[in-house]
Amino acid sequence: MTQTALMATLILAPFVGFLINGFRYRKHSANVAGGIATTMAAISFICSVLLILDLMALPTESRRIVVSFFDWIRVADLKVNMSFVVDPISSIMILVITGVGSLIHLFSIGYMHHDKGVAKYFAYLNLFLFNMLLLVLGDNLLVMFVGWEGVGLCSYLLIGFWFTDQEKAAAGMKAFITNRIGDAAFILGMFILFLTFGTLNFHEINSLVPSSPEFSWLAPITLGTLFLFIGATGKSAQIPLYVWLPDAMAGPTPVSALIHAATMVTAGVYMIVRLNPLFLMAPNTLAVVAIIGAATAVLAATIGMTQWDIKKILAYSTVSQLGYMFLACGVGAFGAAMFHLMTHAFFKALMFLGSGSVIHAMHEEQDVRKMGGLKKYLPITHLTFFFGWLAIIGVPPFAGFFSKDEILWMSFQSPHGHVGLWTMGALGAALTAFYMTRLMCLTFWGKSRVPKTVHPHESPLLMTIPLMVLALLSIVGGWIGIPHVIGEVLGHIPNIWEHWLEPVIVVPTMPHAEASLEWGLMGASVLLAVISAAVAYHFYVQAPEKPKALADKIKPIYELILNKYFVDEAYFGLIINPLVRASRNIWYYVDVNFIDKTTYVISDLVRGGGGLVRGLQNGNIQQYAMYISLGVVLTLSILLMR
Amino acid sequence: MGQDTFQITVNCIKLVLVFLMMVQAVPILVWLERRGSAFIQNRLGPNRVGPLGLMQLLADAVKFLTKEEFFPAGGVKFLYYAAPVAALVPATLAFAAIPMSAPVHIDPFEMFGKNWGPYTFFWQGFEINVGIVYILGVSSLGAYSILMAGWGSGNKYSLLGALRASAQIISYELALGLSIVGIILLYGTFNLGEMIAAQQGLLHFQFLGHTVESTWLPNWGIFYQPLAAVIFFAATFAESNRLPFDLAEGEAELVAGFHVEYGGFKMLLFFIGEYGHMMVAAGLMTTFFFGGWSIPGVSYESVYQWAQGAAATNSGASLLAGLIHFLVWTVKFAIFLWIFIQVRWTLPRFRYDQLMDLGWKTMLPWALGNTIITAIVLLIAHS
Amino acid sequence: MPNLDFLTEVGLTHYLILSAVIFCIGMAGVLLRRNAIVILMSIELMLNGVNITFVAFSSYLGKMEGQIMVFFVLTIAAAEAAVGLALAVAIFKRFKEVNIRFFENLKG
Amino acid sequence: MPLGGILFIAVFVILFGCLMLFLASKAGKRVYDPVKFEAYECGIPAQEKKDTKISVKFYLTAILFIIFDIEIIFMYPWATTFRDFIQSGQGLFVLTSMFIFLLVFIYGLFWEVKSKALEWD
Amino acid sequence: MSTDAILFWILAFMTVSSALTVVLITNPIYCALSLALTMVGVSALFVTLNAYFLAGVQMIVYAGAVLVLFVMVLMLFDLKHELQAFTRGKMTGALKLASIGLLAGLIAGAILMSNGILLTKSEAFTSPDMASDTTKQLGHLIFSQYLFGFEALGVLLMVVAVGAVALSRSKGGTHAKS
Repeated sequence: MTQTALMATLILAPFVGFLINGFRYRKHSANVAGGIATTMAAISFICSVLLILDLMALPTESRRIVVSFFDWIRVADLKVNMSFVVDPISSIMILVITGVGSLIHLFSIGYMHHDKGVAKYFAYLNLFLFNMLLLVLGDNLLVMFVGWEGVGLCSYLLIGFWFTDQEKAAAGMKAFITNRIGDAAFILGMFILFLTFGTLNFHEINSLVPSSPEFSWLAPITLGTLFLFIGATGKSAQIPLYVWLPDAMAGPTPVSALIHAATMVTAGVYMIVRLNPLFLMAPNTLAVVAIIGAATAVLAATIGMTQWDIKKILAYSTVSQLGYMFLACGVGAFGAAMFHLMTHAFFKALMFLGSGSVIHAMHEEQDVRKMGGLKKYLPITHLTFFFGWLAIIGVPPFAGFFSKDEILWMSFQSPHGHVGLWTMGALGAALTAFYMTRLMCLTFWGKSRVPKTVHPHESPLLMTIPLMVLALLSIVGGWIGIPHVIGEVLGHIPNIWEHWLEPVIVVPTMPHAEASLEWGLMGASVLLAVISAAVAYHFYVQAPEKPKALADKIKPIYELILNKYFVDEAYFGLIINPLVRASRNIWYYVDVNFIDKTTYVISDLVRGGGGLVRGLQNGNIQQYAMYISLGVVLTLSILLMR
Repeated sequence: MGQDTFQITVNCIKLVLVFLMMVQAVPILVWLERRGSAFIQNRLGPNRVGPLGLMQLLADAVKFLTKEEFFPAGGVKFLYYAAPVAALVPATLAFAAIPMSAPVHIDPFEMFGKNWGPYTFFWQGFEINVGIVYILGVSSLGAYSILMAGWGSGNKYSLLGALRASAQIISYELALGLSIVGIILLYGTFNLGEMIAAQQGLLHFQFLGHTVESTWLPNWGIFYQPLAAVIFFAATFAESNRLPFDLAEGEAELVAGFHVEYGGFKMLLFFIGEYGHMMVAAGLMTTFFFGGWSIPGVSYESVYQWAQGAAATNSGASLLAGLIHFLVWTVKFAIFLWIFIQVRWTLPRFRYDQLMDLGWKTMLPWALGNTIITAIVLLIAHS
Repeated sequence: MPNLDFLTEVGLTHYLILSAVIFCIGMAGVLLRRNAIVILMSIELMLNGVNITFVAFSSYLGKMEGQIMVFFVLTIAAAEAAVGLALAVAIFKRFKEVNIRFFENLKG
Repeated sequence: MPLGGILFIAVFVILFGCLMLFLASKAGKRVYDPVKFEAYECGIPAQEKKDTKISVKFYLTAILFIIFDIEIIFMYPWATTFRDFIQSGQGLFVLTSMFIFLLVFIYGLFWEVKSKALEWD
Repeated sequence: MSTDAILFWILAFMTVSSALTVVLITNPIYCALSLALTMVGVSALFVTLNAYFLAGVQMIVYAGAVLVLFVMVLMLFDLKHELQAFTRGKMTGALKLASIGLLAGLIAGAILMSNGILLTKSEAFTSPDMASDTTKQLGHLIFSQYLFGFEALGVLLMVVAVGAVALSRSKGGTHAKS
């Protein structure tokens, strides 16, 4: 098969699945609908593997497969091709999207088995995959934006999937509107970049980037990247636009795993990595990215510590981990960002699916206070979740350790880094270890607080197989990016990851550092994590009354955190309500009193004029035909007289 | 029509002869039908007038002629009288386009002090490039005479019978037309003469580069398109309103369908029209599926060579060969006519809904399937 | 002896004039007849007038496009007749009326 | 051009038919009887003339016939040229385009069957 | 006078007179039958123009299908001939007639004015033996250049089939029976 055909199949297979399931949306069979959707996702996965094999066969410098299907827009200077590119960055993304996506599709068959709208569900899921592939593979900003909007739409549809529940429908709308704010900024960023470079193609933009960084805040590249970053904060749930993600947990759990943990929310990180030469030339933007990333990582982690809803905890954890990725971008460690993106996709998808399995077992119960001791009921789920836990808190040699350590090390050592950033990162890591351990303890360990009416049971094989695969990936996924210092010790294991990304990612020139320093920082972060995990274990298993006492002691702070720093309320009070009031005033004075009245005058005039000639339109077809023939006569005679 | 007076004259005479042949075949068929039905039903049939009742034909004709002329009170005069005449035209026009034998080549000769020729005369009313389409088009005019008769009689049985008959005819025209698509695919032409030419010799065809050849089977269309043949033949039964499809005249319900109010010669004209359709169908069956005038196992050339020995001139040989082939054609043709008659006395009548179901839901899909399969096989065999 | 060439030499012009005549007859039918079904028939007349033009040009210019056009026009005309008659029948079944002026009452 | 022949035989047949009718009208004897000229009604006196309620089915059948007839006629040029197309290597393309057409046709037929438009009871 | 010319004049007379009958006669059934005759005439005219296949199609579709439909409808609904064939209205009637007359005059004028051009062109392009395989050419063109039109017509026909059935079965619209 040619690459064009492979690419077309890769992108269109989910779309075909969407069409098939979309047209049979009234059907109830989860096996059929899910079978179709999963097959399509798997086809995509196979195609992406084949494409990547093709890509690997190319020499390192020219690892880039571009497939152009047709000219999409051709207006004046704006030339946009519907073309797609597979290079080292997007190759990782498509692997993650289609691979993890397929697993989640498989899991969904079991999870959504009793739902009425299962065909619709799988149709949306396939549509999401299609749009995500557009986003990732698009070789210019506009195609990416199509996918960007498409995934937003699918996210909205899937969050509000059970739209008969008012709250869930509202959560969908919240996600959509919050994303729109980011998208508007994205469009503005795109305009600025187009004005600056005259193209929207990534490759061209990256090759046109000036060689020296610009330091003004108002310089075009800085402005453009800033706007793009605002767009990214919308999609990737960063301060200040992170509020939608926790609410997005209203959707089915596999959706949370796929869209709100593994793939869509990483789109912002991906976009920045794609444009990394551009961002590197805008140090101001990088600083903003790093600070916002670090702040989000810590802030979300603190909120995560106080939540009682298993999915909300994971959601805040996601926000926090995304913060890490942005931190990495901000310090110029784009490779590390991509690395963390991938490992995070593995272990977070695993944890979400695991929580889905738990929720499934608990008959839709999501409150961790009503769980506990589930280890003996859900052995497989527990074991896989356990590996995910080890990965996220950064215990070597699990996947999370390598990626997180890389980020922390870079934030310390990179020319764009800072000690403060490292401190915040390390703090975030400690907090992560704490709340994740808390989650483990409350859910799986300790005494059972399960109500008598609920009888937990292990999920079917269809759901546990994806869990096992993801658990395996969470264990070994990090081994492709082993840092040099460890690699040296273990016997010259190369860092495959950096090597792979080398042609497309600018690696910042690092000041020389002692290996001992790196070992020390690594040890410190692991130690911090282990300590806080131990504290959490003590709090929630050995002495379950302690947390409450502690919370009472620092009641104001605890309340603040429990209520998520009142961010939602602040948004309402400061932005939404004034906006509504102002709009109402504008509506009354401008619309009703001015525009409407003007139109009435015009419409009266038109109506009067119409009254004069309405006699002609009397419904008599023959008269109409006569008008036509008279018109023809007139035209003909004019033509003949000429 | 021709380049000169001789050709025009011959062609006109030929046309009239074809028409007369059609008209004359009707009494014979009526006799055959009556004797045949008697034979099938184990009785004697007409056997008093002349030897074997053969003179019955003449007696019938006289009787028809001397029947009382009458016009129903509620009728429409023009339509009432025009209908039987209109029934004749489509059948004749269609029948005249059917090739009955090999073309006759006449060498130049001298007559009335002028040089004439050379000529080629087709053994048919006229040779038409788009034969099938022409025949379909002309015979689709048959519905008019029925509708005219039904309306012109001013009788509700007539009208009902006419509507039924025309609905039935057009329903089966679909299956008919669609089964022909397979035949056209097979021969790649509309021309009936070329179709017959394509059926000469022994069964042989190309398949995926191999030549498949039979040692004794003739190269007839029936071996390539058996399904089309069945559908086509069944549809022609319905087209000519014969049992088991003679719903239009179902005696028990409609007394006699659209020609209740007709008697005497007008009735006879309808008969001629109906038998004409039958003959067109038999002729087309022969042409499409059974090699037309060709003799299985004997090529035209060998017949012609034999005729050259028997006749003095080339023209005479050509004429003689034509005659022999015409006889062969007549035999094939007569067999099909006999099948028509035998079916009529063998099968019971359909119910109207069964009839429509058969046309729309059975024959049309089968014909469609036949077309598709033929096309696919052609594509595979020739590429 | 008057020049009778136009009688004996039939060319493209003859066909065009014939088609114009048929077209105008059909047009008159559309404009003047009362019966909706007859009006539909007159429309068929007009279409046939045009078809003659197409075929005449096709054969005199040696191009097949004209015939393709006629083929398509035939199809569309048949489709139009089917739908038009279905409408007329629907109205007739309800109101027992085929006068074209009656159809005015159906507006709104 | 066989047109002359067609016209000739058509006119001939019409004349022949008229002659037959004329002969028959002259040959037969005529006895006037008003009952004889009434419409045939199985012996009972004719009631309302022909204002019979007739099923719309007939008309529906005719409409469907037109449409399917045209679809079939579209296959004729295809059928004659299909071999040429195969020879020029475009066979598969033409076959596919015909299949798309046929698919629509089959869908139409299927719909008619499903919607019971072809049901006679 | 060639046979072609004789045929043309016979057919032209037949076509025009039957077309006139369609428009002028009061009984709609005669109109339909007369229209069928017109169609047969037009089909014969196609033959004189060497368009054999189209002539056949014209017969099958128009004379054999469309007009049968018309006749059937007229018979089904027992539309007796009307006392008044034309719509009322002296003013509009005059205007309509005038427009038709003008149209006819203008078209004829246009054709006659361009006489010279067309005749020379036609003689240059007319080929007597193009009749041999017009059908094949037709097929080739439909399946190469006009493929889309062909497929679109397929869809159109399907839609018409569905629409006509739906229309003829509808039990009535939104308005009360008046």
